[in-house]
Order: sequence, then structure tokens, then C-alpha cells
Amino acid sequence: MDNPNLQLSPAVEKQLQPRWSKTVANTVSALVLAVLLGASYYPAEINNWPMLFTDAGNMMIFLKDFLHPDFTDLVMFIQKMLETIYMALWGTFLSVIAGVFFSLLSSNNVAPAWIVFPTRRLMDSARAINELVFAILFVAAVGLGPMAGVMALCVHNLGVISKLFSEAVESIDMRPVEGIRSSGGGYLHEIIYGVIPQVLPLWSSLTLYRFETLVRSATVLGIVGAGGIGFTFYESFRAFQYDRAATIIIVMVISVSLIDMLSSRLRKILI
Amino acid sequence: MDNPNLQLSPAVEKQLQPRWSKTVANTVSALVLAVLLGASYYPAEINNWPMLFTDAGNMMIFLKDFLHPDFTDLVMFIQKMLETIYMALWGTFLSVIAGVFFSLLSSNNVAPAWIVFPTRRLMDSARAINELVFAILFVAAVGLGPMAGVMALCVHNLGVISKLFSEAVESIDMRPVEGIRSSGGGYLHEIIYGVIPQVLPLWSSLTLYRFETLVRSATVLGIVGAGGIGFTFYESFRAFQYDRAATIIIVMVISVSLIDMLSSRLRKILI
Amino acid sequence: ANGMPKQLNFGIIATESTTTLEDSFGPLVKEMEKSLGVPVKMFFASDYAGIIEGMRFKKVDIGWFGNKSAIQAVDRANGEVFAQTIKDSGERGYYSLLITNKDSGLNSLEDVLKCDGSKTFGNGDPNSTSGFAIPGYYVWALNNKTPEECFKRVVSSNHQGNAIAVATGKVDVATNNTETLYDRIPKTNPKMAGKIKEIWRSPLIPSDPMVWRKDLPEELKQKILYFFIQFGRFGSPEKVKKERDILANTSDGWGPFLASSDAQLLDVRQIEAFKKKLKAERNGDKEGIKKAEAELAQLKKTADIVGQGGY
Amino acid sequence: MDMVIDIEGLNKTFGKNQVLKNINLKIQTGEMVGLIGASGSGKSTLIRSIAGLETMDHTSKHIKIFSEPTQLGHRRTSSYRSLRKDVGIIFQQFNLVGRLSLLTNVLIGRLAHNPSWKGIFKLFPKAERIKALQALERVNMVDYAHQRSSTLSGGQQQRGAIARALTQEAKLILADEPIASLDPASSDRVMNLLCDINNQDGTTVVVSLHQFEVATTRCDRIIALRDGEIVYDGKACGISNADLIELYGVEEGICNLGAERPTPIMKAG
Amino acid sequence: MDMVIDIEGLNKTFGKNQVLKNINLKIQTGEMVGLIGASGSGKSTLIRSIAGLETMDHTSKHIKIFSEPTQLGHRRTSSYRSLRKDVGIIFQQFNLVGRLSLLTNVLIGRLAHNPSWKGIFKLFPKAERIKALQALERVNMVDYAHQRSSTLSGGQQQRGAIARALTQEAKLILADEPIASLDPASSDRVMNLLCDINNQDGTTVVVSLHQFEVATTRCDRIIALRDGEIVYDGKACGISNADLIELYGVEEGICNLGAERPTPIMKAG
Ligand SMILES: Nc1ncnc2c1ncn2[C@@H]1O[C@H](COP(=O)(O)OP(=O)(O)OP(=O)(O)O)[C@@H](O)[C@H]1O
Ligand SMILES: Nc1ncnc2c1ncn2[C@@H]1O[C@H](COP(=O)(O)OP(=O)(O)OP(=O)(O)O)[C@@H](O)[C@H]1O
Ligand SMILES: [Mg+2]
Ligand SMILES: [Mg+2]
Repeated sequence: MDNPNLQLSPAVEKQLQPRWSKTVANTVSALVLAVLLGASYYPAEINNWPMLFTDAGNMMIFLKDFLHPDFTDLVMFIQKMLETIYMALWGTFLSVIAGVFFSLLSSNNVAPAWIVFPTRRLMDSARAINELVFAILFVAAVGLGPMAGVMALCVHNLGVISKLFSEAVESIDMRPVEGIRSSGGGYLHEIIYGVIPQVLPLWSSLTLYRFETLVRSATVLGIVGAGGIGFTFYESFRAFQYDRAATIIIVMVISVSLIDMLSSRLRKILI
Repeated sequence: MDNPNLQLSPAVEKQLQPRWSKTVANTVSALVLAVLLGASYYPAEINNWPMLFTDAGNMMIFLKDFLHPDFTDLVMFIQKMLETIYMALWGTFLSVIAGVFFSLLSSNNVAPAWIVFPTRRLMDSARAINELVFAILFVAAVGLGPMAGVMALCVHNLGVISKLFSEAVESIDMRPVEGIRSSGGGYLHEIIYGVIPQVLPLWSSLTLYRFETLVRSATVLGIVGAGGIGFTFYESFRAFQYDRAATIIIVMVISVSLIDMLSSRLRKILI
Repeated sequence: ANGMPKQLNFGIIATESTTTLEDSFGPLVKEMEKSLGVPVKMFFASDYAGIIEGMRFKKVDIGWFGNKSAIQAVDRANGEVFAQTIKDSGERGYYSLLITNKDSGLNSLEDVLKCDGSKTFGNGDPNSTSGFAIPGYYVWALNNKTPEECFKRVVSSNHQGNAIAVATGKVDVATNNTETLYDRIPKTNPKMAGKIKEIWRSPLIPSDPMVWRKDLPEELKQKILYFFIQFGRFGSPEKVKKERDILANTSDGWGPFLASSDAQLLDVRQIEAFKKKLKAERNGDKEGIKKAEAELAQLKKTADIVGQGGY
Repeated sequence: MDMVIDIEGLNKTFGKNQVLKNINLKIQTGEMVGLIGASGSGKSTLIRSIAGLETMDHTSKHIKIFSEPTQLGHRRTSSYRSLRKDVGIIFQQFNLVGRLSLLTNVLIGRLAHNPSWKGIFKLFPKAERIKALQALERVNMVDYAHQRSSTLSGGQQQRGAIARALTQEAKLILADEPIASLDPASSDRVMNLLCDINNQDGTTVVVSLHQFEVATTRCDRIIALRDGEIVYDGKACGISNADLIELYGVEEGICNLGAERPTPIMKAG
Repeated sequence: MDMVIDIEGLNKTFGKNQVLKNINLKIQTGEMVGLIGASGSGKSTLIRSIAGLETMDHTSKHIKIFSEPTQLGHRRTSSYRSLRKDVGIIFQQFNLVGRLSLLTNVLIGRLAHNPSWKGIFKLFPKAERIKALQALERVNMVDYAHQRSSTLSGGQQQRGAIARALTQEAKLILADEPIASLDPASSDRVMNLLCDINNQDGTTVVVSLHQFEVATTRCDRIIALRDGEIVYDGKACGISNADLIELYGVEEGICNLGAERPTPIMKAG
């Protein structure tokens, strides 16, 4: 062991051979990424980056307007925030209920391929079809107002939740599931005893992340006339009332932080 | 074992006692959720749900307009899609680079609490502050156009990526990390050999999910005048050209599906 | 729809306003409820698409629109213009503008139309009447040019975005309108306003119309129309004063409504039809040209009857 | 007599590495079979294949459990699912659900004995919970019933896995190194348990073991795997020391082994 | 002579369960110590505490490694990190990184011997790779060097973990049941290895073992834990059969045990 080079056994020699396959694969993927980024460099005008520094002063001037929040309407903003939370709560709740179902159907380690493929495509569509289409769709049925917003958020969110939840499911340890399978547990038992306990912490954080996103959502709620904090922000922002906008930002940052802290807490309990 | 009730040993008797703590905790959380949902029922106008069925005919009428996609501008739409992909590519790339860093700093099992807390709050802000603020901020520096959009998307995305990545990090198995720690590996070694290999499959799917979201993004790119497919969709949609909108939806659904399939493929390679 | 509806749904498009919309419209709507005897529910939407489709499916009864979106409400959602808002100053409309930075060296439309390809242009949102359609017609179409061939770069944003871009020198020329440039920006950002100057002004654009659903019960329509026309006009001076105050605090500050009709939209319709014709000519689309010409002729005929601008 | 396990021509390949080579094996009701072989010789893979957790290569013939085919060639048959409740497995890596309590993990063994909806809502009748607790008592783990199983020590987890398989009251038990992490007394207790259910209930038991003195004293029949091939199948007493040397594929080690510890093979022979 | 491990008043409680009770322990350079005790008696927790992976209760006094305190009361000291490279651990559950190749896992043992940036970029000099491969050869695993470690069999993973600890060339090795999943020949090979590094390199070895015949033949000193207390600490030959009965806490089992298999304790005594 002192001079390991002296005499190597043939077995060691053999394993010392360089392994090309992996190196080649890595190099190729790095190259593809580099080429794509290079090709997008000018179209995306990334070449303007020096301006980020030369014209940083402009940013400062813009930001300065936010430094004097106007708290006169704070109570109203908090009320708007609660309004949004009402809608986000229902939107999240409904989409999580459905999302659990669809995410399991779109997980390769839980459902057979002929179910996974169409379910995934369906969920892709729920995400890809612009939320506004769903918003108007529900306006046609239930009229303007929160309900149409909730439903539109819910459908879009279902697509996202299913995707995120199923990524979590696909990264579980399959051994406990095998344990249940071989104890004679049925398919649903495998899910309830083997899959859910493993993904629960991740699922609950992801749910709270989506809840937070819905609370921030403005476009859909705006178009169906459901109001909410995001919409109020737009109003102020578009009217250049940066002092009010700053207050709304503060309200939103605090809410998002609270939700995030809740999610950490929940996680700790669940892990 | 035939009649298990006959005579139970004291040890078994003891473990048979009902365990209240868990039942109580579960009941309380279910109650809290129920109360919240109940309180939001009327404000969110969920009571309108029967209309979803009585007025389903309206939805059909609305959807019918989408049944005849107009493919004349297909080439233009695909080109717009590519434009958006350019921007999304850079936005995602930059935010993932920074996100890896920040997500590790905001994971409780990897970084100390006094770093996690401020980092998480910073990332919460990146998500909570409306993207439009960042959009205008960067317009002030680099002017209207794709670059401002890329930067605004990037900052917001950084907040999301850090959150999602760190949730993944917090759900890893810590035993391999302990293995590296006790072999004398440094902090960075623990991350590179212990954490990253475990989260890589999930990280790559999450990255592609965010990439897909950026490709769909419209508001920010719209306000900075960077165009893209989302903006083109808005134009058609708001002009009630549902035949064109339908074509764009098809383009988007296909793209999102392709990205999702790429993510499954990547996952399979990485697992 | 023969019986009276239990509730009247009033769709309001949230434009760039300076006060909270609910506070702003609340008193007016309360008066309306009193007068009509039905509850009126306000919906503030960030975009007209929801309100128009809502109207199409009878979920919205009255809407406040811009000229261009009102066309959609009329054509698509069976709506009808019945009133027009005016400013509390009595102005019956506003003007579309081209603006530049005070130091840009550009002084007139001719300077812009030199089209030397060295400048950048901030166009409006394609759905904006004053930001896109009006300049598109009067500045570009009538001069047989397009922004794309005139400028080094064309970007599009809303009025605020364009104003900032001009004030900070990020674009050289941009579209805007008198309401944004002279009412809103000076209030919120006087420093920026001082850096901007106007170099071209369009003909008058009639101010925003009120649209109702054509198939509302006749009785209700009469009540609504009566309410809008008398409000701030009829009655004791105290009542008028009170109502005028309410109007002055609604939206950007309104005066009493004027009666109006679909004819108010003729101008904008003509612009749109002309643009269609130009586009068809450019594409060599013979059928399109014919269609656009027929539409123009039809509009002309209507205008001959009801008068240009519907007055 | 009934055939519990009937394997013909089982091949299993991972990548380029053929791990099981033309395995032919028949095991009858009530047998107690010890599976021995060096580390990496394919014991776990064989057990997992019998349980239907690995699919055979398409060059294989069949696996039948209780005379019903569970795998034909490359395909699992439909009876694979219905048979599982009669096959209890003790996994080498325990395969407990870490976030659930030990008791719940053991109750999982009772799922197949109750209406499926009860299991779905986690409703276990008192009698079932008593059964589970008594199984835990048999492996000396009843005091840990409500501890989360991920926090148990290695040997405690192993005993939990054994309790789960016991409560399942299966007709065939496949135990993969069930005493690897156990101290001598616990090992003995567990081996006694396995012998008991074999003797009294007539349960067929296949147990893979590294301690061949345990295998030879406890099992009627020994199957020895080497590099994925069955190199010995017969009475425990028939194994010679030379067989063992060949089996574990060492020259130097085995002498040492012979010298420093008693060779139970001799005794058994 | 230098004190490698010096523990005073170590208490460790999980929830309400006190797992280690006032442990006092001194181990000197070059000792080969066997740690025995029933499953759940606290062997792994003791080893993990020495390694600094568990923090003691605040009622505890100290743990010193190479005379430097790593834990004082409830607190880890700063020297804990710097000392880790001299303490090699073989974990009961192997703690390999499943998605990395076996070779990379073994190379992790070399991280502390190279400039830290090289490890960060996964650059290992050829000499290091040879060292790792030779360690794998010593546990008979060199052919599996490029297999992903999660796909290795139980015993193969265990040998991988041993190879990782060997390449680390630590001054103290803590091995937690390193031969639990191994066949007799591999076990022997591994125990020979541990004895070798102890004899030749003077590495201090603490090894927890269930097979007390192995412990008594291989180790100079035996420490026996029962319910978190040290109940025996001394020469291997000093343990009586009565001690063992008390140790594993069984009355019925042990007779059985005595009858059915040779009791190596007698021989050693
Ligand atoms: N994280 C934990 N939380 C709660 N209890 C724990 C935890 N880790 C260990 N224990 C308990 O501590 C006791 C000692 O565990 P330890 O792993 O040290 O036992 P051991 O002697 O190594 O046993 P084995 O031989 O089975 O590995 C056990 O009763 C175990 O249940
Ligand atoms: N999923 C897999 N992918 C690739 N190779 C595998 C896989 N599972 C097992 N192997 C290989 O198959 C061979 C047999 O493994 P198996 O687990 O059956 O061994 P074993 O006899 O149970 O060994 P041990 O006594 O160590 O548990 C080993 O060489 C192992 O590396
Ligand atoms: Mg095995
Ligand atoms: Mg242990």
C-alpha cells in the first residue's frame, strides 16, 4: 500500500481503464446547452448586460419611489389580501383533491404506462392552455366574480399540482411499497401505506407553494372581476402610485413569508 | 393465536391503549381546514356551483369557437414560440445557477438556521414582489425589450426555484451525507457527493417545469414589449379571434408536452 | 328575459385610475340602485374580454367600455351603446398623441416621418384605441408608412410604459393620449411629465360609451336610460350639486352623461376597416380589399344618416 | 404432495451480468429450506423472483407458486397478485415504511385478511391489533409498537419485518437473511419461531442464511447458490467441507475459518 | 500511552427513552475493542456519539478523541470537524451514496487526503484511484467498481462501506456490525483485514459484533452494553456464560442456544 504503483493486479488494471461513455454523454449535453444558450444570446439581447451596471442609477431612481410606503389604506389592503386568500383556499383545496388522484395516475412507478401517458398529456394541457381561456369559460357558466376565478385557478393549478406531486411520487424509495405489495396489500393499500407517507412532507410544502402562488395571482382574478390583492396592486402600480404599491408589496411579502414559515413548520411535524 | 382475546400479556394490554395525541392533532387540523373552507364558502361564491351544471351549455357554446383552429399563421406562431423559448432559456439558466446556491442556503438540513432564515425571507420576497416591478426596474436599466423580460423572469424564477429546490434538498436521506461527513469530506464535498446526486432527478424535472412556465409567461414579456407566444395569444384572445387562439393553444400544448416528455426521459436517465 | 332581473350586473373595466375603483364607483351605483329598485353589482375587471363574454352569455347587463371594446360588445355580445361619459370639464373626448423627450430634437410629425431608421418607437398596446389604432390610422396608414420601416426598433407597451421610456430616453418617439399625459402623469410623477413633449395630436376621440345588453326588458332599459340622463341634471340645485359631486369623484372625474348610440363607434369602425383594407392591399388579397371597401361604404352610408360620430 | 414452488429454467440478467443461471427448483409443502451462498451469489434475486418482484429474462420457462404460474417467460400472469397474500416475505433490507409506527407496519401484514376498504381507511379491528401486538411480542418488540419505524435500531427493524411476515399467516414464507442484524439470543428466538410455524402450522419456509451452522441445524434441506447456479441441493448433512470451500470460493480464508471456530458441518454430518 | 477515546458521563435520550446511561469509557491507541450487546442496547448510538453524529444530552460530561474534546456537555466543539478525517466509520446501514458508482463511494474516503478543490471537481489523481481499487480488491469487490452502489447486494454494499473506511487510512476505525450481511468467508476476510490494520498499522479499532465467538477470538477487549449501560469491560476470556445470559436478557433462549450449538465462550475461557 506504500507505493501503490508497484504491481497492480489485472483486476485493478482492468477497472482503471477510463470510462468514455459517461464522459461523452456529459460533454454532449453540456455542448447542447452551450449551443442553445449561444444561439439565444443575441435574440434574447443578453448582450445588453453591461447596461445593468452602467445604468444601475436608473434602477435606483425607480426603486427610490418605493421607499416611502403609504400606509393610509393598509386595512383595506389586508382585507383585499384576505379576499384573495378565500379564493386561493378553495382553488387550492379543490385542485389538491383532484391533483392527488391525477398525480398518482401520472407517476410511472405507480401507474401503468398506458394510463400515465394520456394523464400526463391531459395535465400538460391544463397547464398549457392559458388560464384566461378557463376564466372566460367559467364566466360563461357562473358569471363574473370569485367563483369563475376560483374554478379557473383550480383547473390550471390542477395541472401544476399533478406535475409537481407526481415528480415527488416518482422519487420515492420503492422498497417499502414492495414490502406492502408482498404482504398482500392491494393497489390502494400500496398508495396509502407506502407512497403517501413518503411524499406527504413534500406534498404539503408544494401545496403551500401553490397556495401562495394563487394568493399572488392577479391576471385571472382580474379578468373575471374578482378583485383581490394582486388586482389592487396592478391598479396602484399602473397609476404610478408607488407609495401605495410599496405598502401592498409589504403586505404580500409578509403573507408569503408567513405561508413559507408555516410550510417549514408543517414539514418538521411531518418528517 | 387462535383466540387472541383469551389472555393478553400486560405488555400487549399496555400498547392496546388508544393513543389520543395523534387523533386529537389530526382532528384539530381537519377542523381548522373545515372552518377556513366554510368561512370562505360565501365570500368565494362557491355557492354558485349549481350553475356549473345548469349553464354548462354556455361553456359548450364558448368552447365551440375553439374547434376550428386557423392555421394560416402557424409558422409565425412557431417562430413566436421560439422567441419565447430563447428568453425562457436564459431566464431559467441564470436563475438555476443562482437557485442552486440559494436553495442550499435555505435548506435546514444543509445550512445553519441563522443563514436559512434570512435566505428564505429573501427568496420569499423575490416571489412575492410582483414581476411587473422587476420588469420596470430592468426597463429602467436596459430599456424595453427581451433583456428586461429575461431579467425580470429570472429574478422571480429565482425565488420559485430556490423554494422548490430546497424542498427537494430537505427531503433527502441524510445517511449518505453522514457517510461523507464521517469520511472527512468537507462541507462542499457533502453537497457535491451527498446532496446533489440525490436531488438531481427532482431538480431537473423542476427546472424543466419552471422553463415551461417561463415559456408560457406573458404578462412580464408583454409589459416590457418583448413579445413572445404568450403575448401573441393575448392579442388574438382579446380580439376574440378564437380560431387563431386555438392554433396558439395547440402550439403551446405540444411544446409543454414535449418539455414534459423530455423531463421524464431525463429523469429516467438520472435515476 | 322578459321578467325583471333580480340583480343588475355592472361590468367596469379598470383603466388607469387614481383612486380605488370601488370607492370611486360606489356612490354612483348606490344612486342607481335607489333609482332602479334592483340591486346593482359592480365587477371591476382588468380586461374587457371577461365582461364582453359575460355579456354574451347574459351574465353582465351593463358595461363601461372603451370605444374599441364597445365595438366588440356590440358585435359580439348583443350590446348597445346608450350613453357616453364626458369629463367634468365638459370635454366630449380626448386625443391621441405622439410624444418625445424634450431633448430629442424632434419637433413635429414631419421630423418623425423622415423615417431615417435611426430612431426607436414605442407603440401602444395593439388593443388600445389611442395608443395604437388612432396613430396607426392617422400617422401611418394615411401617410402610407409603417412604424417597422421607419424605425430602427419598434417596441410596444402601455401608455405608462411608453411615457417612462420616453422620459428616460429609452425610446425616441412613443404614442400616448391626453388623459394619461396631462391628467395622470403630472399628478403622480411631475418630474417625469416635465421631460415629455407632445409633437402630434389626433382628431377628437369620443369619450367612453356605456353599453347595455340589447335584450334587457324594455321597462328596465327605460329606467336605466332615465337614470343616466337625469343624473346630475334634473331636480333641485342641491340634488344636482350632490349628484355632480358624485360624478366628479367617479373614475377620472365625470360630468353628466350624454345620450349616445352605436353611432358613436363609427369613427373607430372606419379606422379599423381602413386598416383592414390596407392590410389586404399589402397582401394582395383581392377578396379582402373588396370586403373592406364594402364595409367602408356601409359605414359611410350609416354616417350619412346618423352623422359622423353620432351627434 | 403439493408443490409450493416450482421453478423451471429461471434466468435473470441485470445489464450484462447474468445473476441467475437456469435455476430449476421444486419445493414441497411443509419443507424448511435453507438457502446459502456467498455474498452476491444471487440469493436475494432468487427470493425476489419467486415473490414476483423481479421479472425473469424471456429465455426463462416458468415460476409456479402453489401450482399456479406467476411468471411465464418474460410475463407476469394475473394470478401473481392474488397469490401474494399467501407468500410472506422478510426482506434483507426490511422494507418497512419509515414514517409509520412499528405497529402500523405490522398491521400491513393483516391487510389481505380484512375487507379492503377497512385498510384504506386505516381501520383495524381490535382483534387484528391484538394479533399484531402478539406477533411483536413473539419477537420481543412489543414495547416499541408505537415508535416510528425509521428510528428503530437495525435489529429492531429486522424483528419488525419478521413480525409483519408472521401476522400475515402466509402459507409460504421467504426470509432473506432474517437474522443478519440480530444478537445470538434474538437470532435463536427468530429461528425457533420459523421452525415452529413450519412444524406446527405446516408453513413452507425458505430462508437464506449466512451462518451455515444455523442453516444446517435448522433446515431439512439446503440449497447452495454459487454465481447464480445451484451447486448443491439436498440434505443438510450431505455438505462436505470441500463443498463449502468451493461454495464461498476462497482458498486461504477457509483454513483460518476451520481452525478458529468449530465447524458445525462436521457435527451435522 | 495516548488515549484515543475518552468518554465521561455520556447520556443520550431519544424522546423519553434514555438509550445511553452514564457511559464512561477510555480506549488507548492500538486497542482492538469488541462491542457486544443485545439488539437495541445502544451500540450504534454509542458509535455514532463517538463519531459526533449524535449530540449528547446536556447532563453529559465530555467526549474526547485523541485527547481533544469533540463534545462538551450538549455542545460540539470546533475540533469535531478537523478530527473526522482520522476517524473512519463503517455504518450499520452502510450509508453509501446510492446513485454514485462504488468506486466513487470509495474515493470519498480519500477526500480528506487531497486538496479540497480537487474533490469538488471530482478530480482524483490516478494514485488515489489505484488506492481505492486496491481497497476494493481487499474486500473482493474490485469487479464491481463501476456498478452503481444502490444496485449492489446487501453484502456487496457492506464490503463497499468497509473499503471506503479502509482507504481513509484513519487512526481510529469504528465499525458497526461490519460483517452482519456477509457470508463466513467474507466475514473472515473482513475480520482479518481489521486485525491486520490493527496489528500492523496500529490503528485503533472499535467493532460492534453480534457473533460473540468472533468478538472473543478477534478482540483483546470486550465491552458489553445492556440497556445502555456498560455491564462488562475487560478481557475477552473473562466473560462467563452467566454474563451472557444476563447480557442478552433471556432465560429460555439461552439454554436452547447452549444445547444446539457449541459455545465458543467456553473454548475461549
Ligand atoms: N432517532 C431515534 N429516535 C428514537 N429512538 C431511537 C433513535 N435511534 C435509536 N433509538 C432507540 O435507541 C435504542 C438503541 O438503538 P441502537 O441503534 O443504538 O441499538 P443497537 O445496539 O445498535 O441495536 P442493533 O444491534 O439492533 O443495531 C433503540 O431502542 C432504538 O429504538
Ligand atoms: N438492480 C440490480 N442491478 C444490477 N445488478 C444487480 C441488481 N440487483 C442485484 N444485482 C447484482 O446481482 C448479483 C446478485 O445479487 P443478490 O442481491 O441476489 O445477491 P445475494 O446473494 O443476496 O448477496 P448478499 O448475501 O450480499 O445479499 C450481485 O452481483 C448484484 O450486484
Ligand atoms: Mg441478499
Ligand atoms: Mg445498531
